Amino acid sequence: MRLPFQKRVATFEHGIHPEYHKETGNLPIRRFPFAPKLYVPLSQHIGKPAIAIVTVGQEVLRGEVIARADGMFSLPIHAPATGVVEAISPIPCDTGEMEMAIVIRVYEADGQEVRVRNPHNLDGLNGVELAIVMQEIGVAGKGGAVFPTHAKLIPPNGCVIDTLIVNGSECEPFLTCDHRIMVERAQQIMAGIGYAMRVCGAPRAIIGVEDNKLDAVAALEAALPADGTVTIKVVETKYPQGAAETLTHALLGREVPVGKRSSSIGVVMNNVMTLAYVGRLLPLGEGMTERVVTVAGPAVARPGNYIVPLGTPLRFLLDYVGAKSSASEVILGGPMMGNAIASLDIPVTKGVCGVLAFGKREVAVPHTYPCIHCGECVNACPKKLNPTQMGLLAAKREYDLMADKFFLSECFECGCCSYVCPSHIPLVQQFRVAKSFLKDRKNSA
Amino acid sequence: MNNDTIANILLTTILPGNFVLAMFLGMCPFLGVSQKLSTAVPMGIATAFVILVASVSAYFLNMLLVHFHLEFLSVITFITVIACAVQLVEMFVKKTFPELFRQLGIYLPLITTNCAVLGVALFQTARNYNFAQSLAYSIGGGIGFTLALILMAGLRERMQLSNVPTLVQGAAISVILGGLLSLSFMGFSGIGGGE
Amino acid sequence: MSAPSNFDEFLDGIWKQNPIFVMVLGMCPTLAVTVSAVNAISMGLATTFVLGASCLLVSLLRHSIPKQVRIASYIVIIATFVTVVDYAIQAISLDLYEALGAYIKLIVANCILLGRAEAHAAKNPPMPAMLNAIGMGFGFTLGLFAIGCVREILGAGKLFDISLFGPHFQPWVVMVLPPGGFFVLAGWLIVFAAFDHYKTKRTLGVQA
Amino acid sequence: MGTVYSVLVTGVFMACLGSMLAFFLAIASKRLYVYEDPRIDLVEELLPHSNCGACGTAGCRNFAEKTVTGEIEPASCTVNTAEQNKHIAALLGVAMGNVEKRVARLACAGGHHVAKMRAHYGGLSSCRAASVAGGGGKSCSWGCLGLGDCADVCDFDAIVMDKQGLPVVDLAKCTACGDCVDICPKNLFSIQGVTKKLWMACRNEDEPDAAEATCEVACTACGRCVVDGAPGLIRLEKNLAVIDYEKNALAQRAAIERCPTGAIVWLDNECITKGKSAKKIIRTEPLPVIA
Amino acid sequence: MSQIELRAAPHQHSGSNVPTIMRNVVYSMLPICAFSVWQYGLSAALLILVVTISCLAAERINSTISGTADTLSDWSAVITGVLLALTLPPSFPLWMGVVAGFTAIWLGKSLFGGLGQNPFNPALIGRAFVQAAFPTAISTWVPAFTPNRFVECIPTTLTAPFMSPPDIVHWIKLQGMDAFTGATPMARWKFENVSASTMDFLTGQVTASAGETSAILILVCGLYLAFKKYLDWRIPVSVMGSAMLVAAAFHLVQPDRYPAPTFVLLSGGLMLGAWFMATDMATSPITPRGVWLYGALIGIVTVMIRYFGGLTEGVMYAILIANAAAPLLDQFNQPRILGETRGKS
Amino acid sequence: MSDAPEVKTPSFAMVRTLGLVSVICGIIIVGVYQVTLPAADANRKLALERQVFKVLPTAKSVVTYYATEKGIVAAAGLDQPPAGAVIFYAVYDAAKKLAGIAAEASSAGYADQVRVLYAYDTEKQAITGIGVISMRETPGIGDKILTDQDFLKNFESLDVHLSADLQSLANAVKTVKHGTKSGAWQIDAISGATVTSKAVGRGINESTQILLPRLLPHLEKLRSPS
Ligand SMILES: Cc1cc2nc3c(=O)[nH]c(=O)nc-3n(C[C@H](O)[C@H](O)[C@H](O)COP(=O)(O)O)c2cc1C
Ligand SMILES: Cc1cc2nc3c(=O)[nH]c(=O)nc-3n(C[C@H](O)[C@H](O)[C@H](O)COP(=O)(O)O)c2cc1C
Ligand SMILES: Cc1cc2nc3c(=O)[nH]c(=O)nc-3n(C[C@H](O)[C@H](O)[C@H](O)COP(=O)(O)O)c2cc1C
Ligand SMILES: Cc1cc2nc3c(=O)[nH]c(=O)nc-3n(C[C@H](O)[C@H](O)[C@H](O)CO)c2cc1C
Ligand code: SF4
Ligand code: SF4
Ligand code: SF4
Ligand code: SF4
Ligand code: FES
Repeated sequence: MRLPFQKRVATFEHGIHPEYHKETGNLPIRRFPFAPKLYVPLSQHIGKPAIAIVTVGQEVLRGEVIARADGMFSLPIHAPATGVVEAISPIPCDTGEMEMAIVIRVYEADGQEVRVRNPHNLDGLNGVELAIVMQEIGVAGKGGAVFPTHAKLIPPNGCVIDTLIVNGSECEPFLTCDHRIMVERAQQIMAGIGYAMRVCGAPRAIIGVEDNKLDAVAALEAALPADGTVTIKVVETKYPQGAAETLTHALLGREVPVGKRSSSIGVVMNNVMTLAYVGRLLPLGEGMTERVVTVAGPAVARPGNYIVPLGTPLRFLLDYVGAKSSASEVILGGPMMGNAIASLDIPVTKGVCGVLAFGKREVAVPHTYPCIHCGECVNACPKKLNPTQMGLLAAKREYDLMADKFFLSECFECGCCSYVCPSHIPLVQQFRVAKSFLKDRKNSA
Repeated sequence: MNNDTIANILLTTILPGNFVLAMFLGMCPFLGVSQKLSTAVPMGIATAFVILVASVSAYFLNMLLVHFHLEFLSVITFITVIACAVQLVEMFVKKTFPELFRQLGIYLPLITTNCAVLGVALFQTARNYNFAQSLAYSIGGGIGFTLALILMAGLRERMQLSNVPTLVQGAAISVILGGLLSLSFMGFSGIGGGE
Repeated sequence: MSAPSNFDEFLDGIWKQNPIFVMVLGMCPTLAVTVSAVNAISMGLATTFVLGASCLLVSLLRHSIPKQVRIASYIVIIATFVTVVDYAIQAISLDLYEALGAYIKLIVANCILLGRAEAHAAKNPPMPAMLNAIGMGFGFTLGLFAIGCVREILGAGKLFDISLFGPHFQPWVVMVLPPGGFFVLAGWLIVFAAFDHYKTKRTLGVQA
Repeated sequence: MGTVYSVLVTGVFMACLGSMLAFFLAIASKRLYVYEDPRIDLVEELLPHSNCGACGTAGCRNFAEKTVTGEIEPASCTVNTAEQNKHIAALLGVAMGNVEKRVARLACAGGHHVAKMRAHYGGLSSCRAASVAGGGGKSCSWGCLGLGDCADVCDFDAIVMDKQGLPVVDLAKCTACGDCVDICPKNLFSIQGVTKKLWMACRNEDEPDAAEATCEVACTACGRCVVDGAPGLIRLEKNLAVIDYEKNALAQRAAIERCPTGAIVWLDNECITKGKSAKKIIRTEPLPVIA
Repeated sequence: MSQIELRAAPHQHSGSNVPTIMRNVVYSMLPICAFSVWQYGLSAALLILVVTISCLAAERINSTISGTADTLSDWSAVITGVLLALTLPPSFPLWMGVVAGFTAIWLGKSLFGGLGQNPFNPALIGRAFVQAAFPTAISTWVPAFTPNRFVECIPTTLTAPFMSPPDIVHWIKLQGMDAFTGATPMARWKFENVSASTMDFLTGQVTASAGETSAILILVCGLYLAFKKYLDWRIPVSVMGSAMLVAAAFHLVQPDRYPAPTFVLLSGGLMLGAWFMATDMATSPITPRGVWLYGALIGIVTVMIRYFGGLTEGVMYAILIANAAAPLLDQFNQPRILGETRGKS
Repeated sequence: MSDAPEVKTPSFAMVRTLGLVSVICGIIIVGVYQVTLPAADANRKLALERQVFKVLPTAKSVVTYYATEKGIVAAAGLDQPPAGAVIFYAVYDAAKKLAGIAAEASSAGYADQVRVLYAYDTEKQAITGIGVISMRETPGIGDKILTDQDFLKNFESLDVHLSADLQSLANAVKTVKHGTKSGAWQIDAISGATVTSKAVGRGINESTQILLPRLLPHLEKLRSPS
C-alpha cells in the first residue's frame, strides 16, 4: 500500500514483492566456452519448427544456416559453432518431450569466429521488407514467449501501432541479463529500437525500466536518440511488472481487451535484449548463434551473466559454473515462471534467459493445507482473476467451469497466487493442468 | 386478532417466520432443488408466483365457501385449484417459453406438492386475513421461500467444492446446512412482531 | 426381474426405500411435528391411513382417469382422506389436534402421497398398491418416531411424557426448535449412511 | 342447517368446481398443446441416467430422442444392462443392434520396475500436473506417469493402479465412456473393441537402443512380429510396430511369440499374455532415479 | 548430481503458512483472555481452558475417526475454542461449555470437511447452538470484579453435567454487589433505556461476555493482526462503519428512542465480532466488493436485530447470516478482470 | 419409423371424470364432517370448560356470549356471531350464581401469538386468574408464564376497573420490568422472558379495553340468566 504523500511511480494493481536476489546485476557479461558437442533443436521458437538442410557428417561454419524457416511464422537456425554434424536425432527438451535437434561436434582447435554473414543494404527498405530481412537473422523474443520477432512487429491487418514498448523491467528474481544488456549495450538497443519502429510503424517508443535498475536507466539515457521519439519511464519494482499487460497498463494506462492481442490497442512490445540483438545482428546480416544467459541460484558457485552458444547442454554449463554436483533442481528461466527440467541433456536455446540451480534444502516440499479462503491470491493476481475459486474448481476437475466463468485462459501463469498462498496450494500448476486438458480435448475433438 | 399491518406481515414472513426455516413448509423443494443457483432462482420465482396465485384464489374461494357454509371443504377445494393452476402454468410455460421449460420441466409439477403453497392458503384463512393482508402474506412467503432457496443454493454450490466426508455427503449435508441456516434465522425472531 | 411379492412391496417402504431416510421426502411434517414421540407417531399413522386409502382408490380408478386430469384427480382423492383424518382427530383429541397444527391438513401436499399415487398406485393393481403404500406409511412413521424420540429425550428430558432424568435435568431447548429438527434428521441420515457403508464394506470383504 | 341441505350443496359445489377445472384444463391442453413423442420419456426412463456420453450423444435424453427417431440403436448405450436395452428395443419395435463391447486399452507396459526415471517429481500428485512440470521425470517421454489421473476420473471405478504404478482396467466395469482417454496427458488410452486381441503395449518412438535403455519392455522395432504375423498385419513405423486392425481377422497369437521385450501382447479375456521369448522380469521394486 | 527434483513453478514462496497465521491470531487474543480473567477470575480462566480443550479434543477425535492426518497442528481449533469461550458469559456452566466446544468443531467444521471448508463460523455455530439450547444459562450475567474472584468460582460454573445451573441471584447479593442489575448494558438500554458511559466501555467496566469487555484492548489486538496482514482490514471497517451509519441515522431521527452510535459500536460483541469473527477467512467473501458488502450486511443486520428484534444482541446472528450470504456475495461480485469489458460487447 | 402414437385430448372424459371424482369426494367429506361434528364440538366445549374451570375454580357451568357495541347476546341461538362481536363466557358456580367472566386475550409474543384466558371478577373489577390457551414460546423461557409463581401472583388481583365515564380502563394494564411494579394495574414481568410477559399484558389490556365497557352496563342480564 502506498501512502498518499509518497511519490507515485508508474505501476499496476496487485502483484507481489518477492526477494530479488539480483546480485549478478553488478557483474559484467562474460563469455562462455564451447561445449564439445552442441545440441541445436529445430524448434527454438513458437511457430513451425525449422527444416534441417544439413546432413549427418557435413561440416558447418559458425553462422551458416543449418535449418531454414518453414514459412512466415518460423525462423532459420544458424550453426552456433564451426564443426561437423554428428547426428540429427530427438533429444529431450524442457517440456519433457523429445524434439529433433542437430548435433554438432565442435572443432576444438577452431577460433570460432562468425564465418558466414549475409549483410543487406537496409536503407530504403519499407517495413515489411525490413521484417523479411530480419527473419534471416533468426531472432525470437527473449522475454519468454520466443515469438519470432519479425512476425510480431508487422502490424496485423487494420491495426495501427502508435507505441513500441520496450520491456526492460526484468521483474523475475535472480535474472539480470536484461539489466546487464541495458548497462553494457545501450547503443545497440537504440539501434534495435530504430529498426523495430520502422517495421511496426510506431512513431514513438517507451522503454519501461523498474526502479531497482537506475544504472541501466542512466546508461540508456546517455544513448537516447536526439529526435525524442524514444523515452524512458521508470516503473515500480514489483512482480510481474514485465508482463505485457501489466507494463502496458503501467506505462499507458491501457488494458488489452480479453481475448485480444496488444496490437488491438496500438501497442507492440519487445524485450530489451531482443532489440539489442536486432540492433547488433541486423546490420551485419549475422545469424543468432549465442545469447546472454543469467546463471545463478544458491547452488551455483560462480554465478553471472554469460554469453552462451546456443545448443550448449546444461550438464556442461552447470559443470563449468561449479553447480552440477550440488544442484538438486535446475530451472530454465526465472524462479516464478521458469520450468524445472528433468534432464541435464537439455540444451540452452534462444528462449533461455536464465539457468537457476537450487540445492536440496531449497526444494523441500512444504505441507499443503486446504484452501482457507484467505483471499491472498485474489489480492495478488495482477490480472484480477479469482484464483481461489479456480483452484477449488480445479481440484474437482471442473475445468470447463473455470474456462467459462472464471477466465482461465486469461491467466498468464505469473505465479503470484501460488507465491502468496499460505496453504501452499499449487494454484498455477493446477491452472496449467486445466489449460492443457482443455487444449488437448479441443485438439482431439 | 387480525390487526397485523401489511409491513409487519411482510417482514415476519420473510425473516423470523420464514416458511422454510421457521415453519417447515416447502422443505422438499428446499432440499431437492437447491443444488445449483441456476435452477434455484427460477424455481424460487416460479413457486413465489404460484403461492401468489394460490393465495388469491384461496381468498375468493374461501369467500364462496363461507357463503355456502362449506368451510369443511377448504382443503380439498384449495388443493384442487392449486393443482389445476400449476398444471395450467406448466402448459403455458411449455408453450411460450420452451427453453425455460426444459430447465424447470421436472420441478414444475413438484410445486403442487409444495406445502408452502397450500400452507399459505390454509394459514391466511385460519388467521382471517383480509385481502391486502393475504396478499402481503403470500408475497412475503414467496420472497422468504426464494430467499431461503437462494441462500441454500449458494451454500451448496460452495459445498460441492469442499471435501465433505463421504458419510455426510448428499442429503445429510443439505439438512445440516438447512439447520444452520435456520439457527441463523433465529436471530431475527421478534422482528416484525412485538412492539 | 421377477415380480416382487406383496410382502416385499410392504417391506420396501419400511427399509430399502424408506421415505425419510432414503428418499428424503415428506420433509415438512418430518421436521415440524416431531417435537415429541407421541406427535410423531400420530402424524405417521395419519399419513399411513391417507396413503393406504388413497392409493387403494387411485389404483381402483387407474383405468378410468384420463392422463390430463390425472394429477387433479389424485389430489382430490388424497385431499378427501386428509379431510377425513382431520375431522377424525378433532373428534378424538383436541390436544393432539392442536399439537399437530396445520400439518394434518398439509398431509395433502406431502410429496410422498402424490409420488406414490403416480409412481406406484397408478400402475399397479389394488392389493400391491395398498400394501406398498402402507409399507411406505410405516416407514414414514418409523422415521418420524426415531426423530421424535431424540428430540423429546434431549429437548424435554422425557419420553412419551415420562420424565427420564429427574427434575433437575437441563432440557436442550434447541432440540424442540426448528434447527433441532434439522440436526436430528441429519444425525439419523448419517447413522443410516454409516450403517450402509459398514454393510457394503462387509459384503465386499466377504467377496474378496 | 340440515344435513341433507349440506350434502346437496356440497355435491353441487364440488360438481361445479370439478367440471369447471376439468373444462379449463381441457381447453388449455388443446390450446397449449405441444407435441412431444411420449416414447422419449419412456425410453429415457429405461436409460441409466449417467449422462456419460459414451454413446456419442449429448446425454441420456438426447440418446432417447435419437433412438426414438431411429438414428441410433439401443445397444449403443454401453452403460445400460443388456436387459434394459432389450426393453427399449421392444418398446420401440426396433432391432436391438449389435454393438461390440468396447473398452479402454492402455498402450504402455512400463511400470516403475522396468521403466527408468531420470528425475524425481515432487509436486501435485497428478499425471497431467507432472507432465506440465517438466514432463514428470520418466525417462521414456511417451510412457505412463503412474500418478493415476485415469483411475481418478473414471466414474465407474473401472481403473485401479497396480503395484507397479500402471492402471489396470476392469473390463466388466468399463463402459467405454472415454474419460480416461481425455484425461491422460500421454494419450495412452484409447477405446478399442474387445475383439482386438493383438495389442501393442508401447508408444516409445526413440531409436531402438535409446528406447531399450529407458524401459526394459519398450518396443525395439526388431521386426520379428512383422515377420511372424500375417502379411500386412503389422508394419514398422517410427521405431514402433503398428498393427493394422483392418486385418484384425488375421491376427494370431504367433505374432507375439518371438518379441524379445514383450512389447506386443495378446489380450485374452481379462489377462495379458506375453510371448515365449519375452524377457522374464522378476523385479518388482521401483528402479532408482538416475539423472 | 544425486537426483534431479522436479517442482512446479513458482519455485519461490512468500514463506507465509497457515499455522503461523493461526498462531498469531491466538497470540493476539491472549491479552483479551488475560483481561477477562482479571475481571472475572477463576471462572473465566476455567471456561476459556475447558472450552479450548474440548475443541481440541473434538478435532482430535474427528481426525482419528476419519483417519485423516492430525489437524491439531494448524492451530485453528485453538482459535475456535478461545473465541467461543470469549463469547460466553463467564458464569456459563463448564459442561455446557464442553457441549459448545464439541458442537463448534463437529457441527461447525468437521462435517464440512475441516479447515477452510466450513461455510459458517464454527465458534459462532457453537455459541448459537448453546444459546438456543440453554437460553437461560447464556443470558445469566454476573458482575465483574467480585472480591473473591480469584479464589472461588461462580457457583454456576461447576454445575453437574446435564443438570440445570442453580439460581445465582442470592450469590450475587452475597458478593455485596447490590447495585448490580444482572443485565448487560444492551439489555438495560433495550428494556430500561439506560445507556452506559463510553468510558466504561472503552476500559471494560461493564457486564458482558468474557471477551466483550474492553473495546480499546480488542481494537489494539485487532489492529496488530491487521497490521501483520493476518486479517482483512476492510471487514472490521465496513462492519463498524455501516453499524455506525445506520445507528447515527436512527439517532438523528429519534434521539430519545435510539442510542448514540458510539453506544452501538462499543456495546455488546460488535468489536470482538468485527475484528475477530467477521474476519474469519473461511467464512467471509474474497472478492473486493463482496468483502465490503459482507461487512455492511453484518453492520446493518446487527443494528436491525438490536433495535427491532426480540434479542438484545445481534452480532452473532448477523455474522452467521452474512456467512450464509457470503458465497452469493462472491458469486455476484466477481471482480472485473484486467481488460474485461462488461455490458459492451 | 416415426409412427408415433397420436395423442388426443378427451375433453368430455376429463370433465366427466374430474367432476365425478369431486362429487364423490365431496360427499365423503360431508359425511365424515357431519358424523364427527358432534364429537368435535363436544371436545371443544370440554376443552373450553377445562380452561375456564382452571381460572375460575368455583365454576360449574359456562354460557357463551357475544358482546357488541349495542349490548350482549347469548351465543346459543345464533348461527354466526354478529359483526364486530367479542366472545366471552359467563361462568356460574354450583349455586347458579355468576362466578365471573372469562375471556380470551391474545397478542404477539416472542415466537407467535400468545393466547390466554383470563378470569374477570365482576365484584372486585379485577382479573383473578389466567390460563394459557396456546402459545409457541420458547420452552424454558417463554413458558415460564405458566409456572413462574411470582408472575402468576400478578393475576391474583389485577386491577382493571373502568374510569368514571365507563369508556376505558382507569389505568391501562401495563407490563413493567421485573421488580418495578408499583400499582395494582401493573404486571411484574418475568426477568429473562420480558417479551412474553409483555405479550400477556398487552393482550389483556387490549381485550379488557374493548370488552369491559361493553359488558359492565349489562351485568344484570348475566347475573340472572334466563
Ligand atoms: C508474468 C510475466 C512476466 C514477464 N516478465 C517479463 C520481464 O520481466 N521482462 C520481459 O522482457 N518480458 C517479460 N515478460 C514477457 C512479456 O510479456 C512480453 O512477452 C515480452 O516483453 C515481449 O518481448 P519479446 O517478444 O521481445 O520477448 C513477462 C511475461 C509474463 C507473462
Ligand atoms: C546484444 C549483444 C551485443 C553485442 N555486441 C557486441 C559488439 O558490438 N561488439 C563485440 O565485439 N561484441 C559484442 N557482443 C559480444 C560478442 O558476442 C562477443 O562477446 C564479442 O565478439 C567479444 O568477443 P571476444 O571476447 O572474442 O572479443 C555482443 C553481445 C550481445 C549479447
Ligand atoms: C433462543 C431464544 C429464545 C428465547 N425465547 C424467549 C421467549 O420465548 N420469551 C421471552 O420472553 N424471551 C425469550 N428470549 C429472550 C429474549 O431474547 C430476551 O432476552 C428477554 O426476553 C429479555 O428479558 P430480560 O430483559 O428480562 O432479560 C429468548 C432468547 C433466545 C436466545
Ligand atoms: C483473522 C482470523 C479470524 C478468525 N476467526 C475465527 C472465528 O471467529 N471462529 C473460528 O472458529 N475460527 C476463526 N478463525 C480460525 C479459522 O479460520 C477457523 O478455524 C476456520 O473457520 C476453520 O475452517 C480465524 C482465523 C483468522 C485468521
Ligand atoms: S498465475 Fe494466473 S491466476 Fe495466478 S496470479 Fe498469475 S495471472 Fe493470476
Ligand atoms: S491464497 Fe491459497 S488459501 Fe488463500 S484463498 Fe488463495 S488458494 Fe486459498
Ligand atoms: S495412463 Fe495416463 S492418466 Fe493413467 S496413470 Fe498413466 S499417465 Fe496417468
Ligand atoms: S474412464 Fe476409461 S476405464 Fe473408466 S469407464 Fe470410461 S473408458 Fe472405461
Ligand atoms: S412435505 Fe414435501 S414440501 Fe412439504
